Amino acid sequence: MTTVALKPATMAQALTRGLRDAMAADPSVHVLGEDVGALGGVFRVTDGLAKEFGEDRCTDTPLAEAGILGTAVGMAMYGLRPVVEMQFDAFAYPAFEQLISHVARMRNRTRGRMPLPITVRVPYGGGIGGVEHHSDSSEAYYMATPGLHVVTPATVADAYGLLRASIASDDPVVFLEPKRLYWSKDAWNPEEPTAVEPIGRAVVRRPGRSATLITYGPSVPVCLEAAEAACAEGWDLEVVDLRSLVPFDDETVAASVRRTGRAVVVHESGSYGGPGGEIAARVTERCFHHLEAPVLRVAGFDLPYPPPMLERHHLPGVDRILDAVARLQWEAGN
Amino acid sequence: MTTVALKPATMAQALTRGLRDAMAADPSVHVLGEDVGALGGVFRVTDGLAKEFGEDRCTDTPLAEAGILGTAVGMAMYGLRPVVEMQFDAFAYPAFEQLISHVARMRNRTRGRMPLPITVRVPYGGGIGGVEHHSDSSEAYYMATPGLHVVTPATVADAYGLLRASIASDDPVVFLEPKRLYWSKDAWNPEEPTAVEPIGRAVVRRPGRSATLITYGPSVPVCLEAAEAACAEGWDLEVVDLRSLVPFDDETVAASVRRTGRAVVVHESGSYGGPGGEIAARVTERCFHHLEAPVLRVAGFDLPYPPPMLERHHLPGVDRILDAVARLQWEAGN
Amino acid sequence: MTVMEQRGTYRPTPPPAWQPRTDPAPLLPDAEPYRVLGTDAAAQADPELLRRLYAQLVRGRRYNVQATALTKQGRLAVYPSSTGQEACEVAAALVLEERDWLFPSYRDTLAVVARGVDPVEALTLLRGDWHTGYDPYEHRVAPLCTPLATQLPHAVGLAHAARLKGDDVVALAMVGDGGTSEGDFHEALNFAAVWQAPVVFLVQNNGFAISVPLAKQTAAPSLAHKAVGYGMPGRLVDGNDAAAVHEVLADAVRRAREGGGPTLVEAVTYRIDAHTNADDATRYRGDAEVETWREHDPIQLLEREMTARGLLDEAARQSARDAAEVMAADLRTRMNQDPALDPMDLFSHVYAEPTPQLREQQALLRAELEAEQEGAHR
Amino acid sequence: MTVMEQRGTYRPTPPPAWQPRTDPAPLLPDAEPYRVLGTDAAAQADPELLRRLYAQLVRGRRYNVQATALTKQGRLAVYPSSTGQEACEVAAALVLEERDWLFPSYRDTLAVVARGVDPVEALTLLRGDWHTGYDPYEHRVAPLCTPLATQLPHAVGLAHAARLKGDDVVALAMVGDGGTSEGDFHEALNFAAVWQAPVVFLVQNNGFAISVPLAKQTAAPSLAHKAVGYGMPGRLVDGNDAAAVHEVLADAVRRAREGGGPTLVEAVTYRIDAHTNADDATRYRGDAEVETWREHDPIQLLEREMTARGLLDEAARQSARDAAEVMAADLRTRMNQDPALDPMDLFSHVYAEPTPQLREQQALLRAELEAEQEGAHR
Ligand SMILES: Cc1ncc(C[n+]2csc(CCOP(=O)(O)OP(=O)(O)O)c2C)c(N)n1
Ligand SMILES: Cc1ncc(C[n+]2csc(CCOP(=O)(O)OP(=O)(O)O)c2C)c(N)n1
Ligand SMILES: [Mg+2]
Ligand SMILES: [Mg+2]
Repeated sequence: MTTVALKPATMAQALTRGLRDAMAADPSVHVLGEDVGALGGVFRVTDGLAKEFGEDRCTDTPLAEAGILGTAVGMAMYGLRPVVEMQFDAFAYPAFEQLISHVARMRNRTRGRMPLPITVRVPYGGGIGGVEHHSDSSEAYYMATPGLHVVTPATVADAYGLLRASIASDDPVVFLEPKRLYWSKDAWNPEEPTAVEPIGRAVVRRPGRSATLITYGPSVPVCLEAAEAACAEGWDLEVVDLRSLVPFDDETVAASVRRTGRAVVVHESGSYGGPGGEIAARVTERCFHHLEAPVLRVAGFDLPYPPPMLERHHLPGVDRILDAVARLQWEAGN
Repeated sequence: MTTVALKPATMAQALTRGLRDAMAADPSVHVLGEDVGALGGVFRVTDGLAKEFGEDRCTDTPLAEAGILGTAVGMAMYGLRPVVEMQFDAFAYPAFEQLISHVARMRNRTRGRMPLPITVRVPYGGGIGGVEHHSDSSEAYYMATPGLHVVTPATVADAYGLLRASIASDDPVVFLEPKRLYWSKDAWNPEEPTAVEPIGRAVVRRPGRSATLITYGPSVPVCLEAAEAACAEGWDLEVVDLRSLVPFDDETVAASVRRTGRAVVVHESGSYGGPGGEIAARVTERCFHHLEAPVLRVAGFDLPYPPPMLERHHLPGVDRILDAVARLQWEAGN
Repeated sequence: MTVMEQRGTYRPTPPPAWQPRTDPAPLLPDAEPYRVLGTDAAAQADPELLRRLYAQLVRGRRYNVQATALTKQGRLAVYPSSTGQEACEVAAALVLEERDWLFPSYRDTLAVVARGVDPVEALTLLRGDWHTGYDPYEHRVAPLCTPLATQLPHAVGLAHAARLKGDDVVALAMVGDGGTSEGDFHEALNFAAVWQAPVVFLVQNNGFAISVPLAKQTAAPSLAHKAVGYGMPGRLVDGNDAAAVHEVLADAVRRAREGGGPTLVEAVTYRIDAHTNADDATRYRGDAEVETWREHDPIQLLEREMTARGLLDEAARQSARDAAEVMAADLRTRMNQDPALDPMDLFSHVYAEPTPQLREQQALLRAELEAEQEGAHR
Repeated sequence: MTVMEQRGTYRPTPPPAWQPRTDPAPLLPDAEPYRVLGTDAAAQADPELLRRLYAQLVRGRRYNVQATALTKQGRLAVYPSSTGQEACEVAAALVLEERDWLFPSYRDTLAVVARGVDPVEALTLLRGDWHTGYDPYEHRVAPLCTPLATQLPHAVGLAHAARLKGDDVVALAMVGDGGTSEGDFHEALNFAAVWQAPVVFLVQNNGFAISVPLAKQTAAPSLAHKAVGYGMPGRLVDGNDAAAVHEVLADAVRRAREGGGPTLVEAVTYRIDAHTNADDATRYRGDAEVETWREHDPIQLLEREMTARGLLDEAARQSARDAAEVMAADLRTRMNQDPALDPMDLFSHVYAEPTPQLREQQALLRAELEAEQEGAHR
């Protein structure tokens, strides 16, 4: 294999490469889902896998999400490492009973004797002009289910690294793929992919001193953009990309907020009962005396995801983030 | 009908009475679920309804939760007011797709033309020595689903009043019944039941000045007990029973916390991604400058619900609540 | 299979509960899809019905073509075409009485329109200004349903409710071959049969679920063979033969209306276009297969029959085409106008009354929009 | 049904895709449940097998009685008895090879024990000290499964994985009549048939799902009639006839092992006891029905046959009873000991490594327990 230089790759390409490398490295890795074979998935993430590894390794299943995840459980029981694709966020709901009652619990139910190394890939979130049921941010459900790891990449390199780590994990991982970042590009060397990221470490994407934006997945680029725009207001914003929602990297997040004294949690998911409440609460528990203002949340509204023509009003954008930053009681402190 | 004096009734009895009165008052109210007919439900809450109103009004369905809720959607479309029983918390999971994608959204999807007045009764929570899958606290899932109301009674009177209000609501309501309170008793006059409670109002169950315990459902009696025990420590605890998780009564809760300056959220549900995060975050947003300490959470651990012999270690009890109260930084303030 | 025999004093008893409740034989489908056009049965077909079917088929095809064109012009977010399947779409709509209900899947815009829903309102979902564009109660058409097979229990519940209320209403629910694999399909059919609900299930077996061919979807002799497992009749019909589909559905609707319970109809058809305009069908199927099916085109099948019977001349064809063009032109014109949208509507229909939480969010958006309008914002 | 005819130049074509893949006839069950005991077929039954079945039936009945007694003594949280269904339980266990896998439902403790799992470990779930008490890999027995029908896709996936790995392994999955109504039943059978997975589905139709009788569960001629809808054979057997159940399952296991794919077996039986010790069956069924079924008792059926064939005398009966008593006494003794429990185990098996969050919670509980032990706590 010849070494090639860094070149732009999309997140979708990095994911494909991650699947391919995992399958090549370990014959027990099997991909299954709707349209993952000849079509290569509706987002083309499984492109070429059926051809390279055969239909037994990359299998078009019947159209039944509980069946897909349920059979994956059985496959994992027998020592395989299934990587399941749910075609869209909302179409993972039929598989919730299998996910909650079995996938998340089998290790626990059997005192550790029957771990289930299953990766459930879920394209999620909006901003792609999808009609109803195609843009849900369902991470709150997964976070509230003990026994699952929940990770979501925001960069091309993380897409590869976190996916490899997820597949390598002996625990089930819900791997949330931000749909609107599938076509985002980054300089990346597909011949020498990034080292596998350990699951559970947040990363500071942009250092700053005024306040911390805590975010993940599709909202990371939005926060970075907001941070750039904030310079004009004299705010130097730090942006923390959580990458893993379970486990949660309290250390990195709390360290940042202790430094800045102010924080806004940003995500697309609905606000009420969404991830932001958990994050704000735990940050406050840990950083109470460092906080100049309550931790605020900028999130999707508490509604069913809107139709395409209205989604821009729903999604947290740069302005809404900066409005929240402005409410961080600047008069009160540093 | 002769008027009888107040006498002790169980929560289960009040619920039965609520269903009966609702069915008698409105012929469009239909009860359906597994074993709700001749058996009267595994908790006997539907006892006598099939006999009184016929099997068409109180129907034993085939054993399929998505089917039960899905057909209830159709019945509601045609003008009926279905009251669905999910036999246990964990057995509602197969119905999640119907709940999330249709029940919660039909009004929104149709611009208000097709409301779905469905009540989904879910016995929930632990403390009854149930084997696995019989003790889940699944309220976080419902709270994160816009379009649903989520209510849960803690007293016999509220069981009746909130159930009647739920059935009368033109919106879908997830009605969470705390299993371990089914047999709790209260002086109650079944011949003149409590006025129907509006959905969305919390209530102060015990006034106090030192700190607020924010709680709901099965944890309300535990918090009241903790508040009594706290007197010995010199703490005068206020106990707020939320009663409704959606909508949330910010006013009552924030007023209490502003008064006391300290708060602990108490629930059985797992902590991470559970209701407590949302509650702590929104209380903090509203009461930041009144708070002497961060809002703390006492909750179930982040594990699959434990086996019966270990559940007492998992459930928030009086001691664990008082330990949290002790951590409210008393040295720092009043 | 086993011969009974007395042995000493021991007389074997059959298991007491064993009573097969229904004779399975009449529930099984025929060996081949039922056809009318080009067969003796065609002579029985009502000319007036054939004319109505024809007009709607031509209009339906034109609708599919126009809607697909609108995706290219950016006027629709996406369109799942039913070209090749118009016979099923049209028959499903025409077979129902006004008081009946139609439960379409996401592919069935055509059936929705054929039932009388305004063509623009039927496309609201796919244009993206709202989810359901029409009032479901106006023409008794449930919202176009995207989560596969989830509309089937709705149809059962509605039909059951109507029967409980003493109303003479039938529900017809449409689903694809792929959708039959979902648990909701199973649960809906089972509830329908147990409750003897007046509902008709129409499976359009168009050979594919996106890229997945039928052979990867089921190993059953036919999808109609699933019916016996619920205790309802299964019928197999040539889905491109509008007269046959109409007849089989009409039988099923009549049966349901008379209290005979549900029927499962499998219509064998083919999706001529890609899954949607966004799909690339060449990745999973060859042109040759498509071509074979073009030879079995629903419009041509009906045209040939009607021509042979002297029910169709060039003038009649032309007038059907003209009517379709009028519809298409109107659709084009109206779809080329931007819909009037009020972002504040986002909050109007989550609950009967917005919660206090939603009111706060509404206020936030209102402030943002006002600031935006004042141009004062940042 | 339709006669083809040429009309002018128009020659109707059948829909191109139409090829029924399998002949439905062999997939349909017989009209009556298959029986062996008391019929000619009994003469073919292997005496050794009958003896093994008998010993296990007697032991199984005793186990049900003992476990039910333990609930009264507060040693078990709950016990769903399989009294009356022992023939199914035992046959399911005995028909498998060591390398095969059993997927029991929550009612199938007996099958689990008959397969070799320690009787106390099999009861851990119902005693309440942990969920699954045994190591699933030791005897290749999946955890007793409470969420109904959810174990069925597991069995399919495991069997499929074994086949992909080239292992000669069959999975047998057990489910109740009520469980067949769940979507997971449907999806599992469909996947199994499409993948031709080596799996056998055993439905114990015991007449009830808690209080709900079969007639409210399904309108099908039999549950075995569901098989044809997936393209697999459906077999109907007298579930109280241990020899018949064993034979039908053995056929299905052989078929699966030879690459013939899955089979659905419906065993017609009856739940003699209440749903569990906590249930009151008088609310929904009469004694008369139960009595009819007592006449068709699986142990008696086998005893009569074996006695008639001279395979069982009073000594043999007594020795079976004695062995069962030894098992019961051992079970009593061991179940009367309190299990050793460490609350800190709560945190050990949520993930391979506890998350930082769990570590914090673990520390909290440890501190509480220490304080409790020191008696110093409040
Ligand atoms: C529950 C669910 N899973 C997945 C999808 C994504 N999806 C949309 S259409 C489709 C294929 C449907 O095939 P079929 O039922 O045969 O209908 P057709 O498209 O052929 O009309 C899939 C997988 C969905 N809409 N709903
Ligand atoms: C998904 C799910 N829904 C409901 C229940 C509650 N439940 C436990 S057993 C039972 C009846 C089961 O009937 P059947 O499948 O016939 O098995 P049997 O009890 O007769 O062995 C029910 C409803 C459950 N365990 N799982
Ligand atoms: Mg299709
Ligand atoms: Mg049963």
